[in-house]
Amino acid sequence: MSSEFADSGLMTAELLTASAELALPLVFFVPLLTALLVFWVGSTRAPWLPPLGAALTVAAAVVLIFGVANGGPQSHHLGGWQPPLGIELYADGFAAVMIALTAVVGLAVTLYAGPYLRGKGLSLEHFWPLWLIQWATLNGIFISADLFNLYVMLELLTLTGAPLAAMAADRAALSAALRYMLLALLGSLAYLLGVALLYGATGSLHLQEVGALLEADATAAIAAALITAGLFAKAAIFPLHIWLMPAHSNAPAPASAALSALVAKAVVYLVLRLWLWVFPVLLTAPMGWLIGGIGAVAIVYGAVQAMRQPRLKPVIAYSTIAQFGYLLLLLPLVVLPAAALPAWQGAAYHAVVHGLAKAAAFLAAGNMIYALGHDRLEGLRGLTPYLSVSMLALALAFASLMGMPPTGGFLSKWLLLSGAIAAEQWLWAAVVIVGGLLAAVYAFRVLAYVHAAPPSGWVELRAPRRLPRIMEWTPVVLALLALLLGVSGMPLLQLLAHGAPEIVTQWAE
Amino acid sequence: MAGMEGVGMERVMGEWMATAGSVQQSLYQALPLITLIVSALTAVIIFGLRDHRRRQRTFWNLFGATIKLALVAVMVYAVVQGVVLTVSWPVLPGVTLRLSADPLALFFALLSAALWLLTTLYAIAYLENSGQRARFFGFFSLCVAATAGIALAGNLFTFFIFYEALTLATYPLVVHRGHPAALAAGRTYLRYTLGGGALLLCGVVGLYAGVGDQAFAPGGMEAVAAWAAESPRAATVVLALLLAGVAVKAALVPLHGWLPIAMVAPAPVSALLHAVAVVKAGAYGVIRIVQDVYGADLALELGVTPVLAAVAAVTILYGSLRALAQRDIKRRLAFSTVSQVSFITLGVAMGGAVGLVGGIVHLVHQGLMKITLFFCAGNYAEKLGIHRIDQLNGVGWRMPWTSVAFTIGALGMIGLPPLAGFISKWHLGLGAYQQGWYWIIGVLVCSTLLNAAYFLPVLRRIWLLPSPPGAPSERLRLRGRRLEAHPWLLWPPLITALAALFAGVLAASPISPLSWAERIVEQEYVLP
Amino acid sequence: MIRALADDAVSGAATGAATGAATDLEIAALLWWAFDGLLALGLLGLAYQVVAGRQLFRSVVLFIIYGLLMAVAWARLAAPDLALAEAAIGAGLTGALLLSAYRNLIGTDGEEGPHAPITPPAGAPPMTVPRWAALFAAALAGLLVAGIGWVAVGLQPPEQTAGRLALEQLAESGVENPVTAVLLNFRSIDTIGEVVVLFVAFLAARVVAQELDHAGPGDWLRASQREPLLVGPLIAFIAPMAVLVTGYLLWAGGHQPGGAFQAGAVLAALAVLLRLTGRLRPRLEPTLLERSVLVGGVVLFSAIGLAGAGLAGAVLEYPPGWDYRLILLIETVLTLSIALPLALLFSGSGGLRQEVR
Amino acid sequence: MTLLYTGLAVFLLLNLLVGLMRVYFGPTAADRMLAALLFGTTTVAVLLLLAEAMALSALRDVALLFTLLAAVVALAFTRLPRRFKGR
Amino acid sequence: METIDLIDLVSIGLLLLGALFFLTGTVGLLRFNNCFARLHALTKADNVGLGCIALGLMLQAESGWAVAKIALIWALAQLAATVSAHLIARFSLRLGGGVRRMPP
Repeated sequence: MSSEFADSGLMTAELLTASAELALPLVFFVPLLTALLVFWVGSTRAPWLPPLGAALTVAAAVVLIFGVANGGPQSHHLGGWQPPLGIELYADGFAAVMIALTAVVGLAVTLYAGPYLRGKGLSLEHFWPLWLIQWATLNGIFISADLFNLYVMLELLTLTGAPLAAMAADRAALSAALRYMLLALLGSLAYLLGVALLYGATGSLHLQEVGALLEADATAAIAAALITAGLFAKAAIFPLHIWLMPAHSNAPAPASAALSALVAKAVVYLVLRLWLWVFPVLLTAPMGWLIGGIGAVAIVYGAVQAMRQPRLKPVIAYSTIAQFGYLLLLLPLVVLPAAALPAWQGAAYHAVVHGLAKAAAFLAAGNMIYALGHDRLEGLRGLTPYLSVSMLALALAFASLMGMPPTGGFLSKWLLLSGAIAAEQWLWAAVVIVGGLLAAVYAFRVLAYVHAAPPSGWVELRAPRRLPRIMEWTPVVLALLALLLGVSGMPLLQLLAHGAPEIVTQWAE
Repeated sequence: MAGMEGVGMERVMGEWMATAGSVQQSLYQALPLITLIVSALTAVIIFGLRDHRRRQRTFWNLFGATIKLALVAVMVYAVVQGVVLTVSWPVLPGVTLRLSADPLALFFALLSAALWLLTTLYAIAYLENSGQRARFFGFFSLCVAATAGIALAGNLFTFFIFYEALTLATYPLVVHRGHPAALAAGRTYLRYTLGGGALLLCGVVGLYAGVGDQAFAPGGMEAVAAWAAESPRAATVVLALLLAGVAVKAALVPLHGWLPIAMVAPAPVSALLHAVAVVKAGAYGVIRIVQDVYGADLALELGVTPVLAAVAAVTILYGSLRALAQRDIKRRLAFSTVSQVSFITLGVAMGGAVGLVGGIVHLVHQGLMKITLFFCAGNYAEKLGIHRIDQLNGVGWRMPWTSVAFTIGALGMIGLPPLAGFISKWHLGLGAYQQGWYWIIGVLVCSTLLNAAYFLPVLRRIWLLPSPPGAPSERLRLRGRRLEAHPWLLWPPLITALAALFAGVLAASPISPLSWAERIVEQEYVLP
Repeated sequence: MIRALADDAVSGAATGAATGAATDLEIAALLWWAFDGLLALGLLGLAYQVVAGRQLFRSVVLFIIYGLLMAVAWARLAAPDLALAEAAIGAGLTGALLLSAYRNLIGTDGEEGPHAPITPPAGAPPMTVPRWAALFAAALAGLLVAGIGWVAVGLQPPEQTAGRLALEQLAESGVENPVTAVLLNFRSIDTIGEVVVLFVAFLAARVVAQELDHAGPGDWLRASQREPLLVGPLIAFIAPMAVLVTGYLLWAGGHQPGGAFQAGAVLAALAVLLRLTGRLRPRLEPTLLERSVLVGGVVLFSAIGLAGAGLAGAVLEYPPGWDYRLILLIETVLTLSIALPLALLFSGSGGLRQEVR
Repeated sequence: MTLLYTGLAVFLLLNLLVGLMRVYFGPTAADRMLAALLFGTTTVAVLLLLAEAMALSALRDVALLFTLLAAVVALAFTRLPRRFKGR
Repeated sequence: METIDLIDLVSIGLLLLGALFFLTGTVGLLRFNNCFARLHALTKADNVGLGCIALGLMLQAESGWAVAKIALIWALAQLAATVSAHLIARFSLRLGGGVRRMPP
């Protein structure tokens, strides 16, 4: 009987692997169609529909991830047309890891958003379709292997992100969202221009083909510059970060969580994917240093700004700017034989852990806003008994952001650092270390307010509002997952190893 | 089908039995991990309890502490049988998390488990009426879990993980009171420990880049020796980084600044910080790095241990001198810790079996004595509101049991035979003689004189000077009321004081810390 | 000079083959060069004035004209599909939208006429950029443009391009217009994405309009008391024409330039016309029918696409022999799904209803 | 004939560009709109000529769309508020 | 085009005439001194201009279908121009402007 179990288990595994190819388009279409259905039915009439759609999306994502884990990279030629003509959907380990992150954070946001928005008196009618389409778009970005299709997805990402950021119903949120949209559209245009050049040079839009055909000439350089700059604007990488703080900190908490943990992250993912798969011919040491230098400045700048914010959500938003800097450190390191593999693993790991921790932090901040009606740090004094669970989540999330063991953030820091030290890149090692310490400064500044006693003569004017249970525990679960990733990184890294870029694997022996 | 199912069932049962056996076996093997999980789980349960659930919290606290002590006892039994329980699993490619219950680990783990139980008793009574107790006891448990992790760490990576986790878990305890002084102390604490953590991280990563994932090996890792032969400069730098990293928590001059400031924390926290957790983690780290990673010979060859010994000597004298100048009881005790903990470092740094025995045994001795002193200081503050030394006049007659415990602790610190402190210093001196580092004997003599100079006046005030007229206690005594602290506050210091006494008096008995330390050194560092 | 050239050309044409073929070609090339140069100069100048002009209304008008010239430019680039889209969007939607936005701007700010200079709203920080920053940005942009131009001129066309493949495999796509083949067969997921973009834009406008309460009771587009004399007959003629043209473009898309996007834009322009003349009125919430139309195109397209996984072997693949019919069906529904959000975006409303007159 | 079409297209385009001065100098909003309408017609003519000259009959559809939708802008323009009467 | 027949000649004449009307319209637009005068010059001129050009092209068109389309375009343009001119004139009149110059 046990062998029968084993057989059926084996069959299930085979079935899952076989269906993975079909799951590839489904991770895009399921949330999209759910979004349209929710709009059609009306969210008040079917409040169960969005969670159901989220669950189905997660199921498709699980099938896909399982398929990648067992059968290697998955690919689906849409319409049956071969790549240069048609569009290929392609999921390797990197994509699968990001899809897994999106599934987890997406589920959390879906569960959290209902009570939060209802409690704040905001309408869910437009939130659900926008959010579910955004989820579809995120998955689309992770699996699309076509440069122009990626442009369409980027547009969708911006257009869903801006209204989500504007949903807080005040003028600040609106103007922030508008600023976000304008800059992001400008970024899209630059990206499109670069893609046009690439098409002109290679006659193809397929990622791998373009990467194979591209030569290190002026066309490729200008295209890479345009695309990178455009994506940097969309991802709020340092000099083009100005939109992020107001947009992310004025949005409703679940939207902030999605924007910081997933949306901007997806764009950085694209930067890395393009540089590692399409532009490796251009990735010389000085180029890596340039981009890595931008990342290093972002790490310091974001942290310094985060130290000076009087409110909680801006702290977390600036932390995002700093944390993205780590992802860029991959590019100077990946060209070095000794550092390529750990840096690659570290950057991908960081993307995942940061997503979990950042979502947890924003949702915890949302709990604070929900309970207290504001997110001023001063106002946290003496109020933590009411928010102890949320503040625990916040503390755990911050621990992960600053790379303290035993959280997942530490492992990503370890990987990056060991890569830098193995390749004797002392500057990048110093950046990682200093970045962690700076993160500790702003994190513990917040935690000090959490622990501070109430000011003398403090009288409770209004009892904080009671949090719904699901809102209270969602950030904790996310933060604990970030913690769990600190116990062992092996499953994630094994998944990541499927279809690693050649620039990384070429040094393997 | 039915028949086949029957056969299948039998097979399943058989397999299940086998599995159960192997599960039992692997559970036994996993004891180090389970020990950690017990402490962490206790913390989680306590976090989940609301603040006013006092009885439940007390139950879980004591339950967790007792279970842990029992588990450690089982592991001690195992190690006496000659079995070293080890758990390990890969965390990253080429990096494992490894918990190993070797004799030295259990020596420290047993100390922390036993003192945790006592400190918990003490803390429950001490913090009876303060706020945020759920948070306090939660982090208290986490803190001890991290200490146990440090003790049981089987390689440098694991050690680092728990070393940093300890920082995280201790911060909320330091700032527990939440007033500006506490927050400032918390900032200072973080500045030092996070900085030290960064140095240590650099060192650990450097070592992993050099030699890869290696378990602690008594007498030093072979791979490290090979690496050091190949690139001595890198090996020296890494060793210096590692030692500088742990030196922060071990409060070696000039990295000791956080320790006196952290005194704003509640007394049980101070007791924990000074006797079991943070400071000891640093000292324990010095032992592990010098003995189990590099090996004393290699460290000496690289020229690092003489420097370390010098720093430790300076710290011993400096701490004592500073202690002399303090008016506040807890601050004087804090500087005394700075001085005393460096004996461990000194013992390790000088190399040689006897000195090492002195260092290792001082890990326990200092813990017992210092925790006694802090418990007593807490009792004075709690019962009589005494914080400064000049308020101590005649206290001995008002709180006799507390004062007896304090006296034993203080005399032990001075190194009066036959108390625990004497045993440590004797071995240290002997070790120095053996190694030919005679200047250390001078340092020991100086330090003893200084110890006497800052502890004896306190004892004189407690027992010999008359209490100030009109002290509240006088009136209470006239009415025939008890003056002593609450039993839960009184028994822990008494027990630890007795333990310190017996550790010295019965040093020759086979279950004394000294014998154990000797056994560790013989088995692990001398014979192989 | 150009007049002279034109006269030359005319006389050359008039005298037939008197001048040699080579001269003819040379003159033609010169003429095209002149046309393209004028067009480019005009576009550049217009663009500059639109952005840098100090009068808002003038910028609006110039932008409308810019749309006209863009259509001509697309025509010159032999991209009639884009020219069609530009015509429908530029003439029907953008102009009306800008004028309405202009109306709203001066409506909220009060006492400003059509010559009002562009001023930031009260309380906003002044939007001035330091001169050096502006110069730096300009120099950078100029460098970029020069670089792109240099690179683009020197670009060697690759031997095989996706575009060439699309032409080669046109026969297998079910339609004869390569653009439609790309949009609805080769790269149909892009099309789904773009239609979703429209839908999302509608949602975004709803979020913003709802929060600012712009679509409230103060409906400025209410039909005036006395409608100008000729508007009625104009609508009566144009409305059926527009529907006819929509159908024509839709049908034409299969074999010549046209298709769902252009048809949808024309339909939307018609709705804008009706909205401007008060024949359609805004409604706060979309009806079930409107919701169905809004999502219908994508749902149908996706459903057929997903069914393709079972019926044809891959998602978004059409069952053999059914491709033309399915493409036409999808395009028809898409036309509605494209037109409605555009019309609703213009109205800034959740729905539309017919005005009973 | 093609040369004639092209030449006429150039001529009409030139007309249009020169006429832009009226848009630039105004002075009233109505003047600007008038010019824009004229340009609409000119563009239609240009497109018709291009359709012949480039042998792209689809450009006639573009011209058709322009004429069909020419009234939309004019209508939107006259829906401007009456408030600036007298200014 | 080996030989030039009558149709071509007529067509050329019509096209040139149309161009002339366009020129007139532009000159009128630029030179006349108030809004109504400009309107007057322009609407007539450009419609006749477009008419001439359309007619000229119709003569050259390859099919009846094309002829019909051009005719339709012309008709639509007539209608739109009429209504637009009317609307703008009305607007301008109501504004009281046109004759009196508005400050720029």
